[in-house]
Amino acid sequence: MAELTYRDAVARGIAQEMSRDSDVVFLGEDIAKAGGVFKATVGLLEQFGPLRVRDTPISEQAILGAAMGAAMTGLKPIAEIMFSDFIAVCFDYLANEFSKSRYMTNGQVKCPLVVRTGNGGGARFGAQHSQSVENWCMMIPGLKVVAPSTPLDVIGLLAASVRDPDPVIFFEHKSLYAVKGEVPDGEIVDTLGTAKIVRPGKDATILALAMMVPRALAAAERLKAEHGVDCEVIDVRSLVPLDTQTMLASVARTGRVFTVEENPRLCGWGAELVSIIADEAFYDLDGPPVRITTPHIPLPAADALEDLAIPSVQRITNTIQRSLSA
Amino acid sequence: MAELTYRDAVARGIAQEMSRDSDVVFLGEDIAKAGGVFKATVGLLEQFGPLRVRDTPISEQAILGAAMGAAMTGLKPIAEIMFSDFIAVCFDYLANEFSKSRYMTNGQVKCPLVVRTGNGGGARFGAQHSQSVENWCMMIPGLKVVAPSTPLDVIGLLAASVRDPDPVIFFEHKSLYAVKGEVPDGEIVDTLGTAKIVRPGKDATILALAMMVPRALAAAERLKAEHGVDCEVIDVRSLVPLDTQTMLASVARTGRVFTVEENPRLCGWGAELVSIIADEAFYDLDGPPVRITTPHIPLPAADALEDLAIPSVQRITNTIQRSLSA
Amino acid sequence: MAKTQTTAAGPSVLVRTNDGIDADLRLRMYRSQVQIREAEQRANDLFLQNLVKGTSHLSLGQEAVAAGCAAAMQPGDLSFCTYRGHAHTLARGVAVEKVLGELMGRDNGLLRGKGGSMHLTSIEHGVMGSYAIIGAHLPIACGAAWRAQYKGDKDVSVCFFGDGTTNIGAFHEALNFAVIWKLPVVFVCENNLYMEYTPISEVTAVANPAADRASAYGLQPIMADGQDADAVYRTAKAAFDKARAGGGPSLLEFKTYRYSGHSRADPAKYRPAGELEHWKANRDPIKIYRQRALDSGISHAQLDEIEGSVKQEVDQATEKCKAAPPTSVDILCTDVYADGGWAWRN
Amino acid sequence: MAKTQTTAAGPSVLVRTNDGIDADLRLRMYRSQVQIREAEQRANDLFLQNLVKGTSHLSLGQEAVAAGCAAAMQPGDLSFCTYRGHAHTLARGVAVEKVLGELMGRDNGLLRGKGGSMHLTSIEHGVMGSYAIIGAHLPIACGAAWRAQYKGDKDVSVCFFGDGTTNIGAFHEALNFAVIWKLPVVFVCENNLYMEYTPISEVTAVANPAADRASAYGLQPIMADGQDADAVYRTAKAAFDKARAGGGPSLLEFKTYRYSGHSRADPAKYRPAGELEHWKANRDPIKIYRQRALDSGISHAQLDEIEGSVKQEVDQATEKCKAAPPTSVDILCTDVYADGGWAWRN
Ligand SMILES: Cc1ncc(C[n+]2csc(CCOP(=O)(O)OP(=O)(O)O)c2C)c(N)n1
Ligand SMILES: Cc1ncc(C[n+]2csc(CCOP(=O)(O)OP(=O)(O)O)c2C)c(N)n1
Ligand SMILES: [Mg+2]
Ligand SMILES: [Mg+2]
Repeated sequence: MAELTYRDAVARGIAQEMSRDSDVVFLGEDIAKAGGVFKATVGLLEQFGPLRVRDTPISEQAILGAAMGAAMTGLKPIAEIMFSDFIAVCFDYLANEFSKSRYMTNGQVKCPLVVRTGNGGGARFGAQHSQSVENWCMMIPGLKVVAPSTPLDVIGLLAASVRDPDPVIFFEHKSLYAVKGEVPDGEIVDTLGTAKIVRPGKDATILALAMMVPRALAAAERLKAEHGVDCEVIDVRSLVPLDTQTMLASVARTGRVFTVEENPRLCGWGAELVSIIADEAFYDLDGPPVRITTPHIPLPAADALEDLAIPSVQRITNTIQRSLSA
Repeated sequence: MAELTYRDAVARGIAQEMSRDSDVVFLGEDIAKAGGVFKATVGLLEQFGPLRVRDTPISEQAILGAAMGAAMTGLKPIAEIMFSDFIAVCFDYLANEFSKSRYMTNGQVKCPLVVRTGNGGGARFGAQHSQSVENWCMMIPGLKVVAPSTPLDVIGLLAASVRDPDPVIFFEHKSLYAVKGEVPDGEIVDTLGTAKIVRPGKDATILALAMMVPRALAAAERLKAEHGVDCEVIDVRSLVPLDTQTMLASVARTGRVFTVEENPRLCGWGAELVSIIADEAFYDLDGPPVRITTPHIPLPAADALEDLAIPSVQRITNTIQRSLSA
Repeated sequence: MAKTQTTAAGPSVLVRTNDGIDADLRLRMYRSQVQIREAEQRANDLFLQNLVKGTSHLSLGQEAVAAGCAAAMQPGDLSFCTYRGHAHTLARGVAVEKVLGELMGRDNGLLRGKGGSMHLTSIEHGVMGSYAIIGAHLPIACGAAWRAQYKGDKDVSVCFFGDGTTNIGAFHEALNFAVIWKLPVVFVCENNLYMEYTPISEVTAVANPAADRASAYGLQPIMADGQDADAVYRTAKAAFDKARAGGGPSLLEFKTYRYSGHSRADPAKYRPAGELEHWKANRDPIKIYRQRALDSGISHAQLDEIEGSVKQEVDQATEKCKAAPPTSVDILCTDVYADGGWAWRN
Repeated sequence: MAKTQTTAAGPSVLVRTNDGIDADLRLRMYRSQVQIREAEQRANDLFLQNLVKGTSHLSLGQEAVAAGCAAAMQPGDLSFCTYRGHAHTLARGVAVEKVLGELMGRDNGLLRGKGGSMHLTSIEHGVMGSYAIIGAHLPIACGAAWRAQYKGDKDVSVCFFGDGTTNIGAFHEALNFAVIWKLPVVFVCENNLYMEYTPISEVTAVANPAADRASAYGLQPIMADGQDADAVYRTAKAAFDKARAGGGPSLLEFKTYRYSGHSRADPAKYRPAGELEHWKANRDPIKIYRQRALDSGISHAQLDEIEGSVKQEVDQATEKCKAAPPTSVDILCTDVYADGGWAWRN
C-alpha cells in the first residue's frame, strides 16, 4: 500500500503493462525525454528505452494513424494526445478509422490501442485547453471510453484498457493529476464497463464522472449534514461499455437521479443516461431527472469565470436540494 | 409556385443569397466547374463567376479555415464539406475555432459563415460516407445547427443561415436530394430555431429530423390507419437554436414522446431532447419517452443491412404502437 | 537493377531497361492487368444492370500501377489502398468473386457486404484495408511499418493514393513522420491527372504533386511511367528493397490515367476533347504490355490463353455472385467489438 | 532594399545592408523590443507572485521578430498569432495594461479574462487573434487574405507560428492553398529550435523546417536572422510588399531563441549546457540592436530614455492591473452568439 498521485499512477499503470507485454509501445509529443507536459510519464523512457517510448512531431494525425497501423499488425500502442481538445485535429481516426475498421472489414481488422489524453478544466487554460470532451468519443460506435477519478482507478482501468482488444479512449483529468490516493502494491487490473457506488444512499442517485466525482461526494456530504438528504453517488468510470445495470438499480432504489457533468450541456453523457433511465426506469422515478452541467458555452480563462462555469459543490448541492424539495 | 427538387433548392437558395449580397462567396471541392458531386450547386459558377464560386484542393482544413478568416474580416462565406463524415478531418474549426472565437475574444471576432454538407445514409456508401453527424456539431457551444427535410425548408433555412451573424452548420440529407416539393416564387427566408408541427395529433408526439421526417409522417399515417393512434409529428429542423417551446407544448398535449433519429444512438440529439422533456415536462408524461435510432454501430454498405440499420417506417410504427399499448 | 537518372532541375526519371524481368514475371503482370481490366469492366456492367449498389471507383487505365507494384511485393508485404482499391486488392491475389460479391452486397462478398466497394480488405492477402477518407491511410501505413521496424519483421508497407491526396494534411504528417523514424513504408502516388472532377494542376502549387514535394521530407523525387508495368515494377522494387534493407521510406509518383469517371456517378464531361482517346490509343497499359511481351519473345498464343482464362474466371465469378444470396441480415450488429458483438451496455 | 542571395544548395540568405531604415524607424523598433522584454519579464514576475493564473508563453529572446515584422506592416495589415502572442500583440500597439490585465484575469484585460494569455486579440489593432491549437490559424489567415483579394483591399495577412508547427497538416494545406489562390498572406516561422520540449531537429525531416519546404509549394526559400530586427524588417517588408502588389504569398523563416521555458510550467532542463548563455551573451536581439542604433548615430541618451519610459509604462500598467477588479462574473454567458448572449433554446 502506498500513497500515489493520480499523475504517478499514470506512469505506474503504463509501466505495469509495458513490463508485462513487450508489444505495448508508447508514443506522443514530449512524452519520452521530457516525461510528458503533465509529468505523467516520467521515467518510462529510462525504463523501457527509446524503441518503446517515442517522442513524435506535432502531428496528431500521424500519432493516431501510426498507433492504428501498429495495432492492426500486432502491437498494442498507447498514444498520447496531450490535451483532449486536440482530438479535434485528429478526430478522423477516432470517428472514422479505428472505430469502424473492425466492423467494415467483417471482423478482420483489430485495433487494440489506447489513446490517453488530458481532459477537463480548472487550470485556467481557456477555451481551447480545458474542455471535457468525453461525449466526442462516446457518440462514436466502436470506441470504448473511460474516465477514472482516483489514482487506483487510473492504474486498474489503464491496465484493463491496454489489455482490451478494442480501441479505448482514456480520459485523464488534468485537475486531478495532483490528487493523492492509496494504491495497493502489486499488479492492479480493473474491469471496463463497471460503475462504482462510491457513496451509498437512499434518497437520490447522483451520477458523476472524473473531477465531478469528488465534487458530487462533497455535495452529498453537505446535503446529508445540512438537509438530511442521503444521496447515493455513482462514479460512472466507463461511458462505453456503460454499466446501466448499476445505475438503473440505484435509481430503482432512490427514485431520483441527478447527473453531474463537466461538459457543456448539449449531448453530454448525462443526456444519454437520462434518456435510458427515463425510458427504462420511468415508473421508478418519483421526480424529474435533472442534469447539472457546465452551461453550453466555451470555457473562459479567468479563474472567477471558470469556477462559475464548471459545476461546483455549492451548485450541485443547491440544485439537488431545490429539486428534491420542490 | 414551382416544383423543385431538394437538390435544386440548394442551388436556388445559394443563388438567392449570392444575388442579394456580394459578400456571399462559396468554396469547396468540385463545387464550381462540376456543379458539386451531388449536382446541388450547378449553375452557380456561371451565374456568379470564378471569384465568388471557387473550387478548392482536397484540403478540408484549408476550406474551413479560409471560410473563417474571410468571415472574420467581412465576407459571408458558404463552405461545402462534401460528405458530413469528412467533418472529422477539419473538426478543429468547428470544435475549437469559429465556434469559440467570439466568446474567447469578448465579442470581438465574428464568424458569419455557413458550412453546408451532405449528411445521412441510404445510398449504400458504407461506414465512412453515410453518417448522420448532427450531434457532432450540436454538442459544440457556439455553433448553430440546421437540417431541413423539404425543398422549401432548404431555401428558407439556407437563406436564414447565410444571413445569420453566427456560424451555422447546414446538414443536407443525401437521400433527400432527389425529393421534390412545391416552392413559391420569389424570395424565401425562414427563421432558425423554429420547429414545425408537420402533422397535428393528440396521442403522442414524434420528434424527427431530415430524412426521418417523411418516415415519421408515414408511420403516423399507418398508426392512425391501423391502430387508430393519432400522432403529432414535429420536424425539429433546427437543433441549435432549439425550439423547445413547440416540443414541450406538444408533449404537454399528448403526454407521450418518441424521437426518431438516424444517428447511432449514443448522445444523439434525441438524448438531449429527452433529457429536457424528462426534466421540464416530467409531470406531463403518461409513459416513458422512447428513442428510435440507428443501433450504435457503424453503417454497413449492403442494401439489406443498411435498410435494417436506419429507422424504417415499419420499425417506427411498431415501436410506437407497442410502447403506447404497453 | 533499376537505374535512375537525376537531372539538375527535375525529378529523377527511371530508365527503362530489360533486366530483372523474366518471362514468368512478365506473364504474371500481364495476367494481373488483364484480370483487373476484365473485373473492373464487369463491375461497371453489373452496375448498369443495377446489381452493384452504392458507389464504385474503377481503375480502368491504371492497371499497370497495381500489377507492377504487387509483382514487386513479397508475400507478407502490406497494401494500404483507397476507395479506388479493387485493382490493388485483385493484384494481391484476392479472388474476383470475393470482390464482385462485395460490390453486389452478397453473402459471398469479401466483407459480406459490410464494407462495400470502398473498403475492400483481405488481411490474409496483406491487403490491410481500403480507406475512403482522403489521406487517412498514409499515417496508418506508417504504423504498420513501425511495427515491422520494432519487431524486426522484414515486410514493407505500401500505401497507394491519388494525386489529389497530396494536398491534404495527413499526407504531410505521414511523410515527415516516416522519414524521421526511417520506417519501411513506400508511398505510391497514382497521378491520374484529376482529383474528383477537378484537374490536379488547378489545385496544386507544383507540377508533380508528389515528386515535387519529396525534398520537403529530405527524400529523392522519383517518378515513372504508370502505363508501363515494367517501369512500375522496377521503380517499386527498388523502393521496397531499400525499405526492407532499413533504408527508410520512399515517395513514388506514377503518371497514369483513369478511363472511367471518378466514380459510377461521373460521366467525366470535364475532360478536354480527345484526352481519353489519346490515352486509350497511345498509352493503354495493356496494349503497351502486350507489345512488350511479344517483343520479349512471348507468343500471341500464351497471351491469348491468359486473356481467355481471365474472361472465364470473371464470368464464373459473376455467375456465382448472381446466384449468391444477399448478405445475411443476421450480421447487422456483429463485429463492432472484438467479442463479436456490439454491446455498449450491460 | 532587401537583397537576397541564392545559393545552389541552400535557401537564400538575406544580406544585411543599411538602406531603408531611418533613425525614427530604428527607435521605434528598439522601443518595441524593449517593451516586449519588459512586459514579458513582468508577466513572469507576476506569475511568480501568483497573480497570473493559468499558463503563459513568453517571447523573451524573440523580440526582434515581433518588432521587425510589426514595423514592416502598414495600418490595416492583419496579424494572426499563437499562444506565444504577447509580443506580436504589443508590437501592433496594444497597451501593456490590456495584456497584463488579461493574463491576470482582471476586468481591465483585453478580453476581460475570457480568453486568457493564449488568445490575445485586438481587432482594432489588426491583431486578429491568438490561436492555441497548433497550425489552425494558417488557413484562417488565408481566409482573411482571400477577403482582401476579393474586395480589392490592400492589406496583407501575416501569420506567425513556430518551427514545430511546420509538421502539422494544416501548415501544408494552408501553404498549398495560399499559393494556388495567390493570396496576399505571409507565413512567418519563428524557428526557436524547440517545439515544446523536444528539439525541432529530432522531429523534422529537413534542417530548416519552413525554408526547406518552400519549394514544395513553388515558393522561394527565405531565411533571415531573427535576432536582428533590421534583417527581420527588411525580409518581412519585401514579402509584404510583394503580397500587397498581388505577387502572392511568401514563407519566411527566422532563426531565433526563447530564453524562458516553453510555458510557465517548464524549467527547460532539456537545453544543452551553455546554449541559453550563448544566445543571451552573443545573440540577444536587444543588445544587438542597441549596438546597431549606436553605430547608426543614435545616442545613448535616446536609448536610455526609451528604456526608462518603457519601464515606467510597464510599472504603471502593473499597478493599474493590480488595482483592477477581477473579471465580472456577469459576463460568464455573454457573447457566445452575435446577439450578445448564449441562448441555445427558446
Ligand atoms: C477527406 C476527404 N475529402 C474529400 C473526399 C471526397 N473524394 C473522394 S475521392 C476524391 C478525389 C481524390 O483524388 P485523388 O487523390 O487524385 O485520387 P483518385 O480518385 O484520382 O484515384 C475526393 C475529393 C474524401 N473521400 N475524403
Ligand atoms: C494541435 C496541437 N498539438 C499540440 C499542442 C501543444 N503544444 C503547444 S505549443 C507546442 C509546441 C509548438 O512549437 P512551435 O511551433 O515551435 O512554437 P513555439 O512554442 O516554439 O513558439 C505544442 C506541442 C497544441 N497546442 N496543439
Ligand atoms: Mg487522381
Ligand atoms: Mg519552436
